Amino acid sequence: MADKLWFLIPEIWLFVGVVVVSVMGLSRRKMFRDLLPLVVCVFLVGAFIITPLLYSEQRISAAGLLMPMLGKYVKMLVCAIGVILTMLSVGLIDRDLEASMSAGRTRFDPIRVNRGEYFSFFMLSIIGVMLVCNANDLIWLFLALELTSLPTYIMVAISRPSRKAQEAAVKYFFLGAMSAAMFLYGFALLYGATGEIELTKLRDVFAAQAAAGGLNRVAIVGLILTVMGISFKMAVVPMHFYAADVYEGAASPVTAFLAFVPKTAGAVALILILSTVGWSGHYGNGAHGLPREILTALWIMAVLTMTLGNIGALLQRSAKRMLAYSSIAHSGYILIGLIAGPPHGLNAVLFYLLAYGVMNTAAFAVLASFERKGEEIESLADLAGLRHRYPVMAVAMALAAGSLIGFPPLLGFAGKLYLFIAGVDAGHIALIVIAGVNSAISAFYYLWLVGLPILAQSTPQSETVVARPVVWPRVAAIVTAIGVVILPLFAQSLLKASQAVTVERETTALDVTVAPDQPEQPTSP
Amino acid sequence: MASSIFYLACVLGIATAALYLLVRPGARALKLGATVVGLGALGWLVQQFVGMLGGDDPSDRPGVIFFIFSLIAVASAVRMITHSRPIYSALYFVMVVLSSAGLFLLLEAEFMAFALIIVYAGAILITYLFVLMLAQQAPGEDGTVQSPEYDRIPREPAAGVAVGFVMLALLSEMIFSGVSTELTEPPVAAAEVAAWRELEQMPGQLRRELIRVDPDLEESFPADQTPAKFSRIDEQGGIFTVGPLGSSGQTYEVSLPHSAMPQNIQRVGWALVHQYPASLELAGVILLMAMFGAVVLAQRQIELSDDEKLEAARAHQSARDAANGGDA
Amino acid sequence: MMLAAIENLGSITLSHYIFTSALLFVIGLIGFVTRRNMIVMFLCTELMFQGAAIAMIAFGRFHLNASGQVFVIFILTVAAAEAALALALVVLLYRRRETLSAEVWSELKE
Amino acid sequence: MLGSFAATILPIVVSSESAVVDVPVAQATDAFGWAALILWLPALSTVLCGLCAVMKVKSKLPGWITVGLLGTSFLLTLALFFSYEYENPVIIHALQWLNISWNGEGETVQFIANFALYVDSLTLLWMLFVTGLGTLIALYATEYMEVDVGKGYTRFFAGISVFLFAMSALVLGDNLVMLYLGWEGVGFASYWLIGYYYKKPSAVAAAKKAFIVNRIGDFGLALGIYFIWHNFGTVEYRVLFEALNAGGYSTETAGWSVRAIPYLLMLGAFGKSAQLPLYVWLPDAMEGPTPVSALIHAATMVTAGVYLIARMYPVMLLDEYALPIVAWIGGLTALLAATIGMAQYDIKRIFAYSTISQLGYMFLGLGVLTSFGAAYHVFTHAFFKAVLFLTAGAVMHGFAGQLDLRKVSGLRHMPGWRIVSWTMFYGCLCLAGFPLITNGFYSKDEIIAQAFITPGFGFVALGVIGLITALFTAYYAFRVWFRVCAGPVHFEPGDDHHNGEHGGGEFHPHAPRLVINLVLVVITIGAIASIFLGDWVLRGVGDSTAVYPSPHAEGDGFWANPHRWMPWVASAAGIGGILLAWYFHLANRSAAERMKNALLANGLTRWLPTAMENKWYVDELYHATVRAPLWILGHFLNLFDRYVVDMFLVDGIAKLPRALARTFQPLQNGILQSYAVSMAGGLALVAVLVVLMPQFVEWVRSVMGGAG
Repeated sequence: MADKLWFLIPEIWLFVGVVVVSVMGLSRRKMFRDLLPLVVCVFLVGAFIITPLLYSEQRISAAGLLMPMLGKYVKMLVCAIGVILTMLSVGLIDRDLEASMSAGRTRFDPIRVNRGEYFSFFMLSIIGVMLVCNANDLIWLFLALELTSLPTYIMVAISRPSRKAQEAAVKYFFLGAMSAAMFLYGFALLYGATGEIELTKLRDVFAAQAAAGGLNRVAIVGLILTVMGISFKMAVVPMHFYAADVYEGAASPVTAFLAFVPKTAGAVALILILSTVGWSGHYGNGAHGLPREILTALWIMAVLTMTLGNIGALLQRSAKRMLAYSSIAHSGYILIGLIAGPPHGLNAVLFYLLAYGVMNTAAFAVLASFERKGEEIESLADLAGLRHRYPVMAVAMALAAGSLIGFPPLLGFAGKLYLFIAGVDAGHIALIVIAGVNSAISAFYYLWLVGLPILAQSTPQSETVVARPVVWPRVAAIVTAIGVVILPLFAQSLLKASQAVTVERETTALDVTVAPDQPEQPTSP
Repeated sequence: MASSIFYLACVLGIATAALYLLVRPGARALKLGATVVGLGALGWLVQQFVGMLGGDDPSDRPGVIFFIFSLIAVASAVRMITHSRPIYSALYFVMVVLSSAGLFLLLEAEFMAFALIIVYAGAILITYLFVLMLAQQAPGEDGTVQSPEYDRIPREPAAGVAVGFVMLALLSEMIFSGVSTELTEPPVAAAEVAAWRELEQMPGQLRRELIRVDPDLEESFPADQTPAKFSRIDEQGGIFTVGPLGSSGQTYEVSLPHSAMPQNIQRVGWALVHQYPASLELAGVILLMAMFGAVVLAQRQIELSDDEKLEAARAHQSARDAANGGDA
Repeated sequence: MMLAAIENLGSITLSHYIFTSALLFVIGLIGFVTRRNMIVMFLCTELMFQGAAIAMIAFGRFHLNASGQVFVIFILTVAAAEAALALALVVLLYRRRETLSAEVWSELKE
Repeated sequence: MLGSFAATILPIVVSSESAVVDVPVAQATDAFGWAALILWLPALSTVLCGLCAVMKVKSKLPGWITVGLLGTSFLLTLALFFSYEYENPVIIHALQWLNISWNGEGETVQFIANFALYVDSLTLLWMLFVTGLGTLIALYATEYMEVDVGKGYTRFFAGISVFLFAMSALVLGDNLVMLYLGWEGVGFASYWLIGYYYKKPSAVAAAKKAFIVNRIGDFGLALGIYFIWHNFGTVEYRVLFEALNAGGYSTETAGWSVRAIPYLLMLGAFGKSAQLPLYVWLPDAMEGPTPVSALIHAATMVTAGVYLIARMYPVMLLDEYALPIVAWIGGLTALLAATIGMAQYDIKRIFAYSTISQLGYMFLGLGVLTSFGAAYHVFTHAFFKAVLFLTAGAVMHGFAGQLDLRKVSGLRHMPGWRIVSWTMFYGCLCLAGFPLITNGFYSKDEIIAQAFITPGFGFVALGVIGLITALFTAYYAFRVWFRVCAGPVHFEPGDDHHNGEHGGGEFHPHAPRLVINLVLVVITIGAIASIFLGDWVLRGVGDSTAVYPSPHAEGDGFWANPHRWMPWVASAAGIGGILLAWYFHLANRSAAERMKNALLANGLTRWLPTAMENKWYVDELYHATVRAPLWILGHFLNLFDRYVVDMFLVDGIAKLPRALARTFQPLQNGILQSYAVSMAGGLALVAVLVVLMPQFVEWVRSVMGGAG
């Protein structure tokens, strides 16, 4: 128990941050309120530094987690991207209120300021993702997933004072609650099929069942409900319907958050859940891969997700909506890694999360940097001819889009390459061919994001677009754009970092055979 | 196999058709007919399920009670989603909760049964009712309350019921081929050994039970010393022989009665604080977050008034003019 | 096989409880997609949670351990938290539009 | 000269019996660490251009930065060239990039792709003209693009730098992933630069077309690389060629996945090098600025396909039909592109088709086993085609965008256009393969002669096709020259800048200034110099992976050895073509004009219309017999290009997903319950499908079994 608590130190530290931030947000002094993002960054950086110190060999072996090293990588990743996302959020909440307060027209009212709460939710959601990595039982997984999602619902609602944001919140919340009920029922069935809720024990029971002739029907249905329910967080078809509307309705910084944080939580949770059944192949001699039913389901989902995501993006005139669909498509690519399984598929997923986090945040950062008449920009036409007035931002957008296409040598290429290699290595060539075709389709719409800012001429409409008075979103865009270019040079070491995650479980989980002291031996008809 | 699935599909089909007619807006007579058909289908199911209603065997009693509770639960649930007044829906949901609590009792989960009633029926549902009252329509001129159109006419009745049917088909297939045949009950002995082990871990609990069986042991196990531990547990003739007990080197052979095993409530509490204390804390964080969220969402002025907005726009303009000197 | 299962129903088995829970879950799902009142929709998700809770308890009794019951405690907690948020959101929305219909919130679309 | 040259060729023509080739394989070395700069300097140039864009530099600075850094890169290439020892190919490690290894089934699987340079003479050959011509053309562009200073100037040079970085990576890389990186990179740079005039819809459409058509080829290449990795467990050239040398894979025992490799690589090469049926993007690519056409779409990028095949020559031998197919595609492309070129009026388009045609020759050469001929033709073609494009660019520049050969005439009589006219003349001579004094003559002869020697399906016919094409080539090349440079002075300005800087006044062509003339002269000198570099190329190819002994001609007689008689026959074809062009486009053009005027002036000479009709009769005969069929064929291909390729392929690929997207749109109707239904329904369907599928399959099987 104590060993597990050690791993929770970053989360506890961030929770201290939540308290500090929410109290500071109530301060009468404007300076304190303006310092909030800085404080958030300090706490995130602190967690980033603490995390690697905690993962010592001895604690890892004592904790008995399913994938102990997962936490180290994912927590650091989320904290690092979290800092960027914080930059995006600077000056987003209470803009009008703060302006009127500083002009002296409105008196300070602690009830009306939301900034502290916003950043508390921001950090709570990040805590949620970090906790998902530590999950060793279904209860913990359920709670951590809820802690990831619930704050995001509110963040969407308060992200901007428009009806669109509230509509987005309604859709996100209600559909999210439905999906939560789905995977909860799945959890119940998993528990029913095994009698255990600890993931490591689930894994042992499943291995025993598999050795005795295949997984229980209850386990299969439970797994499908669980996987599809959780895939809501990743916006995987058919659980993707909310994505476009919600991403469009929320303010760009929050959209960037939604596209990364819950998606990471979903991917990590899926890794954990699928690890319990393992990729060791439950059917046939020496066959690799997930149980056939789960594999088929994931296959269908991956193909549909890539295809519908990409063709959905083609028609969009709104940059945010286009990025929403592209985010769906990227979830499809991530599913390839999940299908391929350890070690490469999972490493590739984790590496891709990093790549996706950086490049997608870069694209949203550019969108978040501009406004027109006090409203944030949405349509593609607003980006036309950006080069003339903001060349750096135009280049950042082009780099982000190029990387999202998977253009060598940018970051997205390395990520996609590794995913595809993993998929091919696992023998899913048809899937990779479909992914390749989709990747080609995606070039059509991403090239708009390259072409419009750089090649096109400004229009009267796009002339009215101006940079937001806050400089930080632009800094975030530049930092991530540089990351898109520079990080591929370190692809090797980053890959190593993500490889470390799954090294341990290869030897343990994959070779589990029927343990002699299994209390129950399900008989197969 | 095939015929039985066909059989079940027919009955479920009739039931869902009836449900569809109930959900759909329509003439009262049609609804009445649908209710009759639906009740008929349900009645057939009941008749199939409990052919032995009124049997004298006391071991059948839970069966009867189970059917009563689950019928109430299902019927209330159906009424809940078909009733055109939200208040009644909420009240029907209370019925569902109460009958589920009854099912929990049958499943020997007494604590959860009462917790369910207190938390769900007592707290959560009351909140729902409050909000429903807040949003209550004023009575019409003739004093009757006319439900708004969105409460009377469902959105996607056909598609919804079809989806439900497919889902139910999935789950019932799972139940008939998975739960009833593939799941095997764990050996009772193993479960009981696990229960004894839990007793051993609970602080002071084993000692108390030992003293209750044999008061002489009180001196052998002083309260401030190393807690008692089992060194062997066997089962013979329904009586558990526990021992030898290892503490301060000495062992005793003691037979503990069945009643000494930890109670359900004890086991739940123990699991909660011993196995999942961190989850408990996490649940606390979620509740705190929910409180924050509710405060933020429900506060009255999320928006500025119009003149405030106008002023803000002007302030923005000037700030922008000042900031627009440079790029990036 | 199934007929045999029906005929043997003299004693209540796990399947019965799971069937009840599945029925509640599915009815909740149907309600969620057919009702237009936001509060009733959310009540329907609670009904789905209720179905999951019954399954948990029944499986817990079947496997003779307490994990299922502990899980239900947490389900209750999360349901309460979600309900608090959902109702706050609904109040906010009701103030905006003076209606509980979910359909008025359909401006975002293709 | 001729004899000595033939003599140098003959000794290397070894017997065709030695089918197993020992490919020289490079070894890693620690020396030449500085060579990596060849790759990094263009990258640095890109960064500096980016900085210029940020600082909003409104001068020619980015141009000079680019020229300076590319020039340094060229000098480094020269240094590498002089310090390189023959028969000792080396690998220079630059940067660790991808190095993944894992435990596969029983063995350790590795995927290694580092930034490392594979230097052999093939690399050096390519790098010399890539960096050399790159520098010169960038220099040319500093003047050519000066109207855009402060507008697109920086963007242009950044694009050129990106291109050179990518092209260097493509050529220098020591593994296929780096090659692929460069491959995509040059495609991107090409897209960037074709779409440079983004205001022109045609330019944007052309950029899109180039991108899509290339994507088809790229897909083949990617799949080919994957199969190589799958079968040989590596993407590094060194390991791959060692494996091939070891003879682990013979064409008889190899499975389909090995046999597919040559065809997939071929698809990639044909896409990038604009061969049938993927040639359609190249003529449209002329929408880009002329230096881009010269550099990317004539001299360097389009030869990447030839490089790929040459580099992968041992791999291409994995299937015995692969190289003959390359030869046939090359030969047919050469002929078809030449016929289309004859029917065009736009100078740049003519040169574009001639590029496709000459690339066809190169593939023909590769296919008939003279990798030397192909490489040499790449080398010579790079020079003379650069000259031709740059002169065309100078004309376009000077006459406000005028490129119609009917509307500019007598250039060589105009002041300041002398250098342009005569360098163009030399370029045309090279293209036509004029004997002795032009480099094109030697390289083309080598290819066509070899086609007559190498045994293979219909290779003799290909040789004949090559000769016919040579005739056509000479004709259309000199059609341009006689129309534009010779004849009476006459011009109509184009549409560009008409009302701009020249005001409403009369149009004055502005002749090229020092830099453009200098570059033209230097490249022409390079073209002349390349005549004497044949031996060097020959020796170089012998050291590289492209080595494969060309079959030897049997017999000693004059007619028995095509290498002996080919110079004469090819010269005859070339000169014949030139004479035809002279007759129809210089001599006859003015004669017909003058006579017509005289006849119309004088009523007494009415009888002369018979004579005139004779003239017309000749013209019409020419039309009916030679030009019309070709014209029809050319236009047919043009229409095919426009309607089939553009509408179905390009637009179809673009529109099909859109149509699909529209069908799914109604699902996204904005209503919460509809989403919920779709989500829950999707979930339930997938779950039911997956769970019940085994039973369903079993049921189907039982039913089928019962029926059958």
